[in-house]
Amino acid sequence: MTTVAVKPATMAQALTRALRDAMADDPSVHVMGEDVGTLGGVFRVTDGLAKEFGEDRCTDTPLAEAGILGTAVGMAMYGLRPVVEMQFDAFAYPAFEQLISHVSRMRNRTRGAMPLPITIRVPYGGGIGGVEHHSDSSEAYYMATPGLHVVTPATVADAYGLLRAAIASDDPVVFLEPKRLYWSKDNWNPDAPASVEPIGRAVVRRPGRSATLITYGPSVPVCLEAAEAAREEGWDLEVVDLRSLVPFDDETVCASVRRTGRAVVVHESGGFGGPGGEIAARVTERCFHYLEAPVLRVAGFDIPYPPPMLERHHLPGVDRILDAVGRLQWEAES
Amino acid sequence: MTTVAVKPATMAQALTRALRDAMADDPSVHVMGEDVGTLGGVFRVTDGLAKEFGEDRCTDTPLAEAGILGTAVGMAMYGLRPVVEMQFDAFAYPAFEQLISHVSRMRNRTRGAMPLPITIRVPYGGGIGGVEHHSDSSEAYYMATPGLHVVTPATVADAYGLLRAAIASDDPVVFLEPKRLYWSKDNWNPDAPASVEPIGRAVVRRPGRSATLITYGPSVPVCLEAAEAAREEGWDLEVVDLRSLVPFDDETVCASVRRTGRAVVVHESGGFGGPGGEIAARVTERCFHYLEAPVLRVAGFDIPYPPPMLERHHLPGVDRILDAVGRLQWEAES
Amino acid sequence: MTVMEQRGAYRPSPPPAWQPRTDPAPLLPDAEPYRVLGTDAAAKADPGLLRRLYAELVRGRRYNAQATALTKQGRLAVYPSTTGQEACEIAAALALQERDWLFPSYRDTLAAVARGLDPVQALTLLRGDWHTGYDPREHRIAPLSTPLATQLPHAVGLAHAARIKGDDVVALAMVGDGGTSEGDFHEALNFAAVWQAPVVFLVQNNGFAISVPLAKQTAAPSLAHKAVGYGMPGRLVDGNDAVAVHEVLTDAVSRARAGGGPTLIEAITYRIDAHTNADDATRYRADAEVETWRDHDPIALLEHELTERGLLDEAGKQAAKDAAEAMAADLRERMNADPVLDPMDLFAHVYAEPTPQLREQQAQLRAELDAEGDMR
Amino acid sequence: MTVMEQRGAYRPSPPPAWQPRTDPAPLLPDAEPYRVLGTDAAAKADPGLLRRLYAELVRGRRYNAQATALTKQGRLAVYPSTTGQEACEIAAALALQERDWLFPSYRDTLAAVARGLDPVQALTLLRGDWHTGYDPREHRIAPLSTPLATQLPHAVGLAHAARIKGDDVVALAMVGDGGTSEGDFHEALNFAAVWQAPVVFLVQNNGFAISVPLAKQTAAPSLAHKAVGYGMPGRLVDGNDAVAVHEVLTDAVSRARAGGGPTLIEAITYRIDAHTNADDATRYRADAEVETWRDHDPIALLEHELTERGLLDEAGKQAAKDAAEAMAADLRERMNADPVLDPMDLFAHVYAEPTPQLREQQAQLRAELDAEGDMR
Ligand SMILES: Cc1ncc(C[n+]2csc(CCOP(=O)(O)OP(=O)(O)O)c2C)c(N)n1
Ligand SMILES: Cc1ncc(C[n+]2csc(CCOP(=O)(O)OP(=O)(O)O)c2C)c(N)n1
Ligand SMILES: [Mg+2]
Ligand SMILES: [Mg+2]
Repeated sequence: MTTVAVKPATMAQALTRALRDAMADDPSVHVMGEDVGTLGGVFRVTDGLAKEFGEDRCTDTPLAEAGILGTAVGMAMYGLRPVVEMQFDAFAYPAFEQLISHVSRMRNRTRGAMPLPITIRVPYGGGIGGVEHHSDSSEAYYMATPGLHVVTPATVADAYGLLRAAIASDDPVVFLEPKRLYWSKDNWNPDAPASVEPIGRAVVRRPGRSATLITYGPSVPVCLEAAEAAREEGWDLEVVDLRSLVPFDDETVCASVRRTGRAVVVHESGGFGGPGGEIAARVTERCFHYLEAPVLRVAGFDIPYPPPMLERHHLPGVDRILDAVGRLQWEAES
Repeated sequence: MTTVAVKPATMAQALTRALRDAMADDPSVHVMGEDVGTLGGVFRVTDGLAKEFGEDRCTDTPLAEAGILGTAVGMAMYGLRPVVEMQFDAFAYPAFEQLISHVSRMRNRTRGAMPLPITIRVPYGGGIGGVEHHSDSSEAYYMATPGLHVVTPATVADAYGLLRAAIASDDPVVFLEPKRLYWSKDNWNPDAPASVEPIGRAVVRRPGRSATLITYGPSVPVCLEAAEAAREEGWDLEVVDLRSLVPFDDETVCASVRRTGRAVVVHESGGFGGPGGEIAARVTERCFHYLEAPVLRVAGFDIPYPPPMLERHHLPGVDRILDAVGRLQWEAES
Repeated sequence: MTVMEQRGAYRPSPPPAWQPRTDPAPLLPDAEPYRVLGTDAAAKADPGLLRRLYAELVRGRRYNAQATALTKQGRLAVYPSTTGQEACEIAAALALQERDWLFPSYRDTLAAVARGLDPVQALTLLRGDWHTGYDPREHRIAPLSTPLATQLPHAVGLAHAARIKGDDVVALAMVGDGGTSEGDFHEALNFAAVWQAPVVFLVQNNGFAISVPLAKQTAAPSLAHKAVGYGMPGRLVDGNDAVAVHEVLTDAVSRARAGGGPTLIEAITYRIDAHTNADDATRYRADAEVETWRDHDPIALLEHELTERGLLDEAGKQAAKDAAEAMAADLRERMNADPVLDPMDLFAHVYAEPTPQLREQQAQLRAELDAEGDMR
Repeated sequence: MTVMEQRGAYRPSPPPAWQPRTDPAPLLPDAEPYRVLGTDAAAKADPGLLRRLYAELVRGRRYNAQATALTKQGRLAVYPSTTGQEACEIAAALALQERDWLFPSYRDTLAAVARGLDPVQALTLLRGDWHTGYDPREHRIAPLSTPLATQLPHAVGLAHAARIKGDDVVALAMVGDGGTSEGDFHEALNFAAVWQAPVVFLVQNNGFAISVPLAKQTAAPSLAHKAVGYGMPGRLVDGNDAVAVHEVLTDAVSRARAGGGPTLIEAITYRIDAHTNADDATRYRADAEVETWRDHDPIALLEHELTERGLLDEAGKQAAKDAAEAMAADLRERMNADPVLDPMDLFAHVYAEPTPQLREQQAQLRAELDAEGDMR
């Protein structure tokens, strides 16, 4: 077998390919949103789709997010499979009523007669120097809404695999794309056959024995970095990438925590009322007697997302993670 | 001192009086919303205000929640103190963008130059046989939004005291009114001078030694009932009424849990991603070594609010609470 | 060099992009609501249609009365009546072909029933039973929409999807006067016009949004005047004139089907009953106002025309009444039973497959129910 | 007895509630955008106004160029230019009295600057510094609004509050053509009309919402045709004709101040630069289109008029240019420093008093910063 040198692809490119493959495989897949057509989206994720599949399949809509999601509901009711792009996290808020009151409930409301296979792509999170409203981590809102799947990739391969799965899902999926990883690369071959990742499975990104870092999306690379740095302190950290916040993979997470006995949840979203509370609480419920210390959280502060010049103080970084690991009551050990 | 027989007032009446007193004390207080004027609101909480203070002070708005909250923002920018009524929990969702992107952030955005003293009254929760969209517990969304206070009364006296405090606050307050307690009564005298309750303080509604029930709003009476029932099982339960979800009173809650060593969080809202996760996580972080068992949660199921004929299966009741208390690892004791 | 010198002298001309995109005149509604009954045009109305409408209106009114009675008997949790608005409800149903879709608001169970839906199924939600009592795809009736105006973009999306798929399906979306104030109304109409989607918007202006009269809802000359702002025709019609509503709707539906794009129709009508059985309308309107509308009753208007033209005799009236009574008796009887709901359904349809979390909760409830069963 | 018999015979009449509430005709915009420059009316324009507008436009263009240059030097995170739209921005500022309020969209820093705001303060947000660089109350300029159209209801509420308080204050709210599609646009206009609030809505139709051309945004004859649907006048104006825009705005502001209610103004203009420095406009529009608009440049139009009337000579041009250069040099210099932000401000203004939770976080950051300091 000859190995061909793989030119690394970015996460944005993997997402584009996922959309293209899904559209090619299934004529009912329709992409819609602001600037997704001619321009190819402000992050160029839909680049080329309007040209390849026509404007009916990749549509520049009027500028109105409730209208975008609301018409997508109607399209799904008629058997299409809309993939909606919200231009930035905070610009998904106008569509909140459609999302909560209809998208998440239509299947249930109709006892299964009317599922809504809609994928809602939301570029989210900070770290890109964006001005106000361009860096929100809004996952807590989606997690608290029964009927939605909430998925977020941290690697190029997952970006492809999970987006394919989201589009294939017969349920609505909020697909959170970590903005600052759009240009991240790894050795994923954009031309080789690629696999669809099932939704709902976490993955151990780095095995370790001392403690578990539970994280997702933009914080995964930060945790991996922290885990490397922790070796100096003598800690061997395991990093679990949740990939799916709903459904939540209790099995993988709890297996890791039971093994290590200690855990820190890491995310960018504000701490209070954020995803970490749920995660810490459920891990504690399930692993109480394995825990040497309380499950700690490292999160963004409980503040509106800060201006670019201050965002580095807000984002959970390696130091804050190591600090939390240090507070996992290691004295008890010795 | 002679005691006069007090005719009991309902929570709805206490709220009406709070609005009336606030309007009388401060001409900048304006009430606005759908049907709040001539009709006095669908729950009659604003009954008589339009007549007493005129339609400019208590205004029937057009039917558009984003418009209601958005114009309230402008009114607050000009120095008024709007009290907005959202007719039902789920009908606050159209105003979500205004709430998240402006109401919660205007003070911060302007470095304190432009506070928004807006009170947003939201009748919430189930148990009243309401059809779809009339029984949501949406507090998780508000809790996850920095810049908002989130307050909810459980008694008639608190309904008055906390609503007065909310209106007097220079910050936006989401004031959650438990619908099914609107007609609850206690010995609060609607004619006597009444006190304003500071926002941010939890209160021990029932002292106990075996375990702490941490709860708020519509679940407070249920927890008190459960505590009574628990006496038969030999448990002496403490009931903490949070009253304010933001700010959170860690002190009162943790003091209780440290005393009892066991805790159950009880709320109607869905469990996953709901308030209970945050509460359990922060109590565990702060009281780990005092805990005999993990902090458990009794919550609504992770489903869209069910139809009236099924809601009793969804709502946390006495049995489910006692069941959770029973799982607090009492064996370890003996 | 200044900007002008750079470019040489020229005579300032209008902005280059300016060419009016559509002629506004044909999009504006007439000054008076369109009427047929009581005008010379009535003579041309098809007797078959008149008779059909009459029978349906009589049945519709009886349906409203019966449903309201069911709330008093505790058999319905709540009922928003369309007494006085039957012409709109019925015409909405009759203007559609079988393959078309109806998007009702929470008030429009009668339109669904007139389309052929079993009244018991139509009332499932209001009974406190499951949220939607029928398969929307089977009947091409979207679930009753409680959040106001949110169903309008759904109708647009569905109509658009049908057109993309090459099906000549039309969507008719119903909304109240109050609902026109919501952002979703605006966004839906705009998408519909830009996409030239085959959708018809029917606004029943019944004078009130719960207690709020139209004058506090809008300052527009009419709600139909909103249409020109989207680039679609706006039509104003007497909503109590069943023949006129039917004609205007049928025209709009045909136009949409033929690729002519959307239409906004405002039907002027009146809600004779309170907002729902739980409402007390005397708090916000005078009985005298209600009385003036009783003189413009949709059934009376039709009866007048039918009688004048000798198309309706006592026997005919009796027949319509008997049919309505039969429907009411059947409805009463079938609503008189407690529906059996399976609590385990709470978890069955949240997702295609319950999540592991829901499975745990399902097991918990199962155990509780079993224990309850044991205790009985 | 049937309904009709109960009530006695009558001739069906129109629905009793029907009386058109306002005459639509005066609310409709003219077929052609209003123009002054290049028409006979130009001769009547006040020379002082023409000169003032000219100086401001030249300065405004220079401001746009300088701000764009600052993005290349990394001194601004992003800049949405109003090159080509200066007439609208300037006229918006000049039409207001000092006590009036301006509600700018994210693009409208120039309007704020023309109102007298220090450009460095106006650019604070875009610099990556704190979200709002000025005290809105001091300048009566609301924070730049990034979420589109959300500032419009704020303007309505503020104007309404002022009227309630008896102050004759007017609010001018600015929005783009794309922003008119948002629900908030609709709700704001409706509230304004129902409340007869003293507010003026200025839509700058610059042809695009990022890459999306107007034809994909609306099918309306013009955006000004939306006004009639709310019951307010709609005005169409050549947005590159500074005199015309100023006149139309001034009229609307006076009308609002006098209690005449709100106005919707659509100004036809064009965004000469890309959406922002980060955008590549060649992906969605041809250079030739941009060129046709250069021939209708707002500065050239004014220059033509001033020159024809002998109101502008080379010295005058030079003076305007010099003043603009001075502003640019000052801006460049002051933007060339790194602003000093205090990280502890992150917690200071979330609430009037930090919550106990924020106090803990504040202490954490304080400790981190101190440790960092120690390490240096
Ligand atoms: C988004 C939303 N806000 C508020 C409500 C509560 N509500 C139910 S009916 C109603 C009035 C509706 O008036 P209109 O649109 O004129 O319809 P009608 O009741 O007259 O048929 C209101 C405010 C709702 N259902 N949805
Ligand atoms: C609610 C919302 N959705 C999306 C965006 C992203 N966005 C920023 S500018 C823009 C286009 C705005 O177009 P227009 O209203 O015509 O104003 P212009 O940029 O032409 O001044 C978009 C889509 C936003 N800022 N707010
Ligand atoms: Mg109505
Ligand atoms: Mg534009």
